[in-house]
Amino acid sequence: MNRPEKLSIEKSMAGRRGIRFAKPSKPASAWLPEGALRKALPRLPEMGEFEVVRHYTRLSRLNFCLDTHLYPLGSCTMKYNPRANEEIAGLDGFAAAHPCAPDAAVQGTLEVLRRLEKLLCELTGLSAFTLQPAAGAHGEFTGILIASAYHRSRKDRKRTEILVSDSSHGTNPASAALGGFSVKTVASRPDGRLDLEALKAVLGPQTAMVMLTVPNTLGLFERQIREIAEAVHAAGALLYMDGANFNALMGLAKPADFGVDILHLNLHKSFSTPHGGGGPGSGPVGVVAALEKFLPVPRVAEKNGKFVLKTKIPGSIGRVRSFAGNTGVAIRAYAYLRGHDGQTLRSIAENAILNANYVRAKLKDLFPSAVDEPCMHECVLRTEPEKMGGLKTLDVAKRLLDYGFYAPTIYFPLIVHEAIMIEPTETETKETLDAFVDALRAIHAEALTDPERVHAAPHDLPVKRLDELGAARTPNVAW
Amino acid sequence: MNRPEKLSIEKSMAGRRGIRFAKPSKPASAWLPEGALRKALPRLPEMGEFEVVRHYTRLSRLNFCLDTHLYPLGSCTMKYNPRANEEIAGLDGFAAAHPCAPDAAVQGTLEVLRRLEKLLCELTGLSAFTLQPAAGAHGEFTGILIASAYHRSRKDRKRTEILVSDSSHGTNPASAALGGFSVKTVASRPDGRLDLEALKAVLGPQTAMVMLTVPNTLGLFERQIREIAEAVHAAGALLYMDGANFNALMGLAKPADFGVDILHLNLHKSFSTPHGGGGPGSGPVGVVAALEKFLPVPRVAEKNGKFVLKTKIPGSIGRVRSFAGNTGVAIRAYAYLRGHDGQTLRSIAENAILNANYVRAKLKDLFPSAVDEPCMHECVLRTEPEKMGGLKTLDVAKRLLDYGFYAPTIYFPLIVHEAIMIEPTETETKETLDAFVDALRAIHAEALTDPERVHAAPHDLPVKRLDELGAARTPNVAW
Amino acid sequence: MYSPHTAADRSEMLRAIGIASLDDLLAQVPSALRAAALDWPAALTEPELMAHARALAAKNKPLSCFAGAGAQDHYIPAAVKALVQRGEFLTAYTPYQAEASQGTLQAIYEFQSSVCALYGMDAANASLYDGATALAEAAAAAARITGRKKILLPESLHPEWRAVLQTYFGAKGEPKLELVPCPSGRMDLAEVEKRLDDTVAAVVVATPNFFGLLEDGAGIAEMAHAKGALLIAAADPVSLGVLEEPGAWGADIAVGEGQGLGGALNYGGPYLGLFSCKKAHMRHIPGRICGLTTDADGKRGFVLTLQAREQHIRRERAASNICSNEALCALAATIHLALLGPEGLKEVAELCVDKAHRLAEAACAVPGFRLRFEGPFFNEFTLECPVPADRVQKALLKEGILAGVPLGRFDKAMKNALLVCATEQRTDEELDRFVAALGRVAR
Amino acid sequence: MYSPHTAADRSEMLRAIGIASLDDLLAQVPSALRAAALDWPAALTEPELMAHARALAAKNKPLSCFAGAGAQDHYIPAAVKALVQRGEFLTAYTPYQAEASQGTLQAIYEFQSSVCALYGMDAANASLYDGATALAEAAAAAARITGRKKILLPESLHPEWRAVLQTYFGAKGEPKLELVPCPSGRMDLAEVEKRLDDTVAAVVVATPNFFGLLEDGAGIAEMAHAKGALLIAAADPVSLGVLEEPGAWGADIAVGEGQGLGGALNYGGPYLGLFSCKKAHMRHIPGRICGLTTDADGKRGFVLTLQAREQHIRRERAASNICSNEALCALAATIHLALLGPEGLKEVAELCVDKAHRLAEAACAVPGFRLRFEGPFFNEFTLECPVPADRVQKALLKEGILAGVPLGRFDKAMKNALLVCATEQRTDEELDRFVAALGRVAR
Ligand SMILES: Cc1ncc(COP(=O)(O)O)c(C=O)c1O
Ligand SMILES: Cc1ncc(COP(=O)(O)O)c(C=O)c1O
Repeated sequence: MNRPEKLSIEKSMAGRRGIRFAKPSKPASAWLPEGALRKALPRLPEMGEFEVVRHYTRLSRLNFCLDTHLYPLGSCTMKYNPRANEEIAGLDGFAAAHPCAPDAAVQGTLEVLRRLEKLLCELTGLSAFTLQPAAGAHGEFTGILIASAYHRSRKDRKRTEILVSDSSHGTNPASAALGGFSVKTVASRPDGRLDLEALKAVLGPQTAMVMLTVPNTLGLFERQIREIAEAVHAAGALLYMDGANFNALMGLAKPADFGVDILHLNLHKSFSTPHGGGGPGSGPVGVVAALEKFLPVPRVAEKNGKFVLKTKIPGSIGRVRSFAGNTGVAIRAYAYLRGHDGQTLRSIAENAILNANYVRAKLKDLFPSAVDEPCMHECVLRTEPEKMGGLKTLDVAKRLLDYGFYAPTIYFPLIVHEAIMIEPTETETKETLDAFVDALRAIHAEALTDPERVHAAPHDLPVKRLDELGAARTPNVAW
Repeated sequence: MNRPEKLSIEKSMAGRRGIRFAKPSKPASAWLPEGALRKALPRLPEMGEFEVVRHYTRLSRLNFCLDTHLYPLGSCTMKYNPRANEEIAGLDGFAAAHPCAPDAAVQGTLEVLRRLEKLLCELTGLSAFTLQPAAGAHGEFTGILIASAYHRSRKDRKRTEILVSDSSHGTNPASAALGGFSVKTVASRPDGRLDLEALKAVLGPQTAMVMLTVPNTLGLFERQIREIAEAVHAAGALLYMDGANFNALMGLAKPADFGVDILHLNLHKSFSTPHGGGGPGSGPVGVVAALEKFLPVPRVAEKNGKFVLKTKIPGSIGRVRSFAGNTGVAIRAYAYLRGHDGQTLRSIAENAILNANYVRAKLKDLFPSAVDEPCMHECVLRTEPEKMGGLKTLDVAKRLLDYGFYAPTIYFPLIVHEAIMIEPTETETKETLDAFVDALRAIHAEALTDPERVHAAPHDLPVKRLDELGAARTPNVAW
Repeated sequence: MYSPHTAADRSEMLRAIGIASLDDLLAQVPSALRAAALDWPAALTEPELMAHARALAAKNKPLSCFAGAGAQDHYIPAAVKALVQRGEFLTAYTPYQAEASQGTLQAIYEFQSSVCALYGMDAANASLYDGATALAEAAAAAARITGRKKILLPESLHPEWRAVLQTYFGAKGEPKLELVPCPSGRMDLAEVEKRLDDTVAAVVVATPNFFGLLEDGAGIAEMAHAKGALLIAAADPVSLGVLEEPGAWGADIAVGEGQGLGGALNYGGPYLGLFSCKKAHMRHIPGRICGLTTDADGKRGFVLTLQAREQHIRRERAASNICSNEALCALAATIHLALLGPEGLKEVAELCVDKAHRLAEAACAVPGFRLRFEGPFFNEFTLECPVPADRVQKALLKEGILAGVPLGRFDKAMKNALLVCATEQRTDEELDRFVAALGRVAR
Repeated sequence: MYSPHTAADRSEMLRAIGIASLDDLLAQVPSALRAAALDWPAALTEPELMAHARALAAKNKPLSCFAGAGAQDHYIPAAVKALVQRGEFLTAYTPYQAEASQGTLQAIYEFQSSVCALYGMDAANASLYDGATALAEAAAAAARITGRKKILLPESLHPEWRAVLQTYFGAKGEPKLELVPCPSGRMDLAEVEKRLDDTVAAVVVATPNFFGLLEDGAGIAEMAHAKGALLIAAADPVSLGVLEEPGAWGADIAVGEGQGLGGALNYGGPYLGLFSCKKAHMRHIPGRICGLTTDADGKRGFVLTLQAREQHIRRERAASNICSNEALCALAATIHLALLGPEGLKEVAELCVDKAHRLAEAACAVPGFRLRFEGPFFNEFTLECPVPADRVQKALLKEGILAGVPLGRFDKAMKNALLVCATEQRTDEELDRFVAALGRVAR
């Protein structure tokens, strides 16, 4: 029923029209110099409205998505996206607000932004948040600039290095580098936690910041986080927490209590904004009181019950993007949070942890855990090719698609060989998890009885296994 | 990718909750006598919100629909449903209007209804319309009651018979019977038109009304419609036009000019409201001036630029349903019509006719037309089992599904043996029609080379051919 | 406008057909019958159309809604709205090709099942136009089933529903409708008894009735059955979250207006006719029915079934003339009920009861206002005002409140009566505002 | 709230895990690090939440919008809004498993192609956060490509974009940003020439620029290329419906804010960063790129490609740190452009030009008002007012008009300057109301 589609441009027919607009009183050539004008119209598809609707409806059906399939991507928190939030963010009052409108005209939006900031403070224990960063990596970069500004403000100019864990997400080192820091990687211990002694060995006057993911990308809580924070602070550095995995801590623990100075959250993960095929997201950054003044502009403040957008704040690192941030995403997150009380917020973390451990327990005989102990909101397992007729994680992942499940994150974190990183999230039922476990077990069995079938997977999708190497060798990225 | 789903009740788990509401100050038992209360809660599914969303999203994917597939159902006008209309009908101002609100509070809706009525008058040449009937059949019934009231008003009580064509839609005789009339069927000529002589032979003082579909269900225009009207009127009867096929006449001809006294239109067909899996529809009924007073209540009138809903009109047949009608559908039709001018309205009919004739021409060697001449907006073809290894229309239809096309209407009109009734509508491209023609030709070829495959079709759908007989023999209609 | 054809497409197609111009095709309609150019306003582009529509919609006043009378302002979950807009549901048609329509068909099966569960019945159809026409179909079915020709209709039935039955059967003269007076606002068993003879096909009981009151359904059912008549119940499905289901108190056929299950008020439509019955009457059900079956591999699937009842097969001898129904509204109701589940529906129903009763108490504490009728009610009550109810409505309208439905328009004797409804949607603040406004009217 | 687990589920799962209580799992977080109960408002039910949100949204004033400055009020076709809400697009993630993500991937390929077509470029990525960060990425890429460390930024660039580049590179100190003054509102070729040496990686040209004016892109490109520098163009994609595409006048990298292509104003986000370049620079593109390939059967398909540039492979040596981008906005833009097609985009662009020019003429006919700068403009112009622009804005706000953006907030010397924008959305009536209101301010 779902077959590959032609490209829109291949369906184009000269002269077809989708939407029409009124005619201008005069053509552009009457107002503008000839030389400024385009010589030929852009090569966009010419299609009727119906064709466009049918084209993208059919295209959409070639996707797996959360609404149709379990989507257990580790480190991505593919949890249910309440439809009410879509309706709310789409309300005319919010959607039509111009970012340059004077404060008096956008009190509703400003109030949401301010309230959200306060809720995030309560959740994390931190003093202030910026909602401007557009995604997690953008938040990291913002946090790094804050660290940089902090040290600069103290005239401490030798702190040129940022330490990251070897299990960290690639955005951590990339953001550090973008911020102008050199990056040093600290190894994890066999139990998957950062090695405090190794950290201490590399901490020094050159260390600007240590970036840690909590829970880390092995799905493990950094038990020594307080000791780490102490060591970091003792060295005069700051502690950054990558809070993309905050789903595991919601209502359960406040990063400020860990000694964290700066953290980012991913509103598109823990806070239920739909991932949209890869965005938009929002990566608010929270800081302890001492760092508040460095937060980017603009910021929303409350004055006598009115909300104002402050664009000039002495000490601020400046702007990390235009305007106030991904407000539409912030509105969704606000709506999500207001649907909960403290108790139900905490149950998010609890059930996320329960689900991950359930999957882990049901699979551990065939797919051993990278670290054999209870996990937080996700579990990192390993495929053992030697016990599966040489088949690898990639094969298992592709075969899962045939079984009607999106594949977990694979080959990440990089420190785990043949990693399968499963994050079921709290919104999946036990029945779905059971079916997923059964599928993985069935594939394991199939690997021994019919390895070729697994290796050639997927079989039941619009396309067979795609040639990624070929794509990169001679890139074709536009029609 | 699209597999059958369990029933919602089979996914139910005691204690799960979708949406929650606030708690009442007191339970119902505090306000109501014990005996009035339900002893056990209804057996509805208990599901989380996410499960509900996933369940119905997955279910939806088991459907073909216009947005994904050509849906060439004859007599159904499956044409593109502009998304703007959905947005418009969903505007709070329209959607939240209570039907008992005083006129002053619902001027917007009343204005739309009144304007739509006038546009329909202009399109058909008739004097007045009621928007109350909820579908085509309901409109027919309304028209029949109007005819009945008309004759009664003239004290002409012997008119107990309604004549319908043998090619008419089943709703015509059924509606006539529901209205208390006996039904007599008039045969069509070999050229697919009503036999005027045969009609004259049965017209008489007992005839209340003649019901004719124009174009008829063979997709043919009743060329002698004026002569028919004259004969009908000469006999003291009324002429009813089933205008469900109005797509073919839009802007091209006005039924009032044919001599039609009463007609219904299907807003969910010619006027682009989506069919919704079988409704809601709307079947406005238009009449000539002399019959206006019989129209059902309520009606919208304009007085000094204000709109009023008149609920008491002497002579009216009364109400055919509660409130004003399927207002939401009327709003969509109004929006649709305002997107056109006279010229583009006419092109609807022109292109609908062009498309049907194109398909007919491209298939005529393999699937002969029921009547071998140009058609209007749809063509009725025949499968010739004797030339297709005994395979029948049903087999062709089922096999078409494998080829990625919804099947045309089949075995209708009843007077055509092995009928395939194709209505492409004006909104399909030539490319799509070509692909459809190719599929039918391929199936014809396949019937000779691999009849078993055709006979066992469909193969590529969530289920194989379903047992309809079994379903009717031991009906299971609820869990 | 929405036709994709370019001039090139058109000429290629004409060539394939073998004709020179489109006019050759249009000639099927004799020129004498062709229309001159239409007198039509200029076409609006989509942006213009949207602006025009918004301006029109803005002419409707947003109101705090205390009107019911067969159309209730219930909350529609966002998920319901989102799901029914999926093209696969929205733009499919009646599932004639079952194999390519399993989504719609299974949803209908789930709809039928949910309706049966609510009403305590065994079978239901895929929907009818609205509650009123569902009752008309029930009356017709009862006449067919019993071979009798009289229907007893209570005065406590919605006057528009009564009017619809009158329209449906008045001209034809059968079944004959006989009105049971309800001076106390409810059906009087003695009045029913008086009229119950063996020509009666069915007694109709609406509960909650038009005035909001609960009827003694069980008592009337017993009487009807004793005389070989059927009992047709009309009940608000939302009320069945707390009220005893018609199937349990003896109804043979149960109908209802399903708008409250995920449907907007929409100034009266599209709404949703619910029709259900006991097993014995299954083959008399009007309209589409979906049934469970198996495919060639023995796998479960769904089809339209018992089609021999329908107009496209049986023509003038069909059980009903209905063809298109209210499928998308039925889908919304199905999803709505799946989201609410038994507990959610109960919550809504209890909120309705609670708010309406608190409102009634508070309103009756305003001097001059009282309940017109005694007896238990669900979420509507008839408020007797010290002044004509029209005036109350008008006064409250100025404050942005739709106070209810003045009953004088249905019955002159009721000119001071206002039918007031409170659903779960009305906040306590709104209740207070309503009562305060009544106070100002009274003065 | 959205977890489906019942108590029974939970205990069964705990049993399967082999532990007695959930606390055993939570013990992973040492109790000293556990939070006390949160100080949190009561949970709102969905109906309550919706009412709360509507009340908040209603605190924003609906305005007739003449503000632009990087965020433009263009019409969003209903079909765009409907399609991006399909769960299959909305709730998928970055297409890591290509075979199960062909819908998203092909849409990205079409997006990249459309961006290339608009800008006259060979390659584009799957989107960046917004126009400003796209420009920052372009600057970084130019430095990487040329091995040079200076970027010339014109004063006519959006001040917020300039600020973003300052933030991105200021702390690090490279690439170094050097400002080209634009006293006439446009780039002065001589001023560019003066600063162009062989340490310059790229010259940035925004056209239409922040003041609405068109720059002499070709002239500057020629100068830049002569010195071995790249030309980075920043251009409103909607303007490219009529204006010459950057690729044609010599840009090597072109970026833009794509919000105007199917995105709402949303008080500033989510927006859509467009990034495209000539083929030679393809491997320096930041972020996701979709490429065409074949499957095991030789059938066409799409995958994420050139991933070796990205952070998840190359970590600190990646071309950029970007991971999540603005995919759904990119999809909206893709659908938007498919609907408009070349002719529709041209219509919109011509309407913008026409309305803005007519508005400028009419505004300048109001005594005291004049254009601050000379030169051709697209759909924005800088209106010099007889009083501080803040005051004009305030006065018009009272009449429901968002008059534009007062430029004093960016530059004190511009305190009487108002940046005014007209899109195809503004009706002639609105233009008249705007001008009439200006007249009242002047008096
Ligand atoms: C642990 C972690 N950190 C950072 C990121 C980056 O977030 P984003 O994709 O929103 O930039 C991710 C997202 O994949 C993540 O999982
Ligand atoms: C010719 C004709 N008449 C009447 C009808 C009945 O219309 P509806 O389904 O809206 O009741 C139809 C619909 O199928 C039809 O095609």
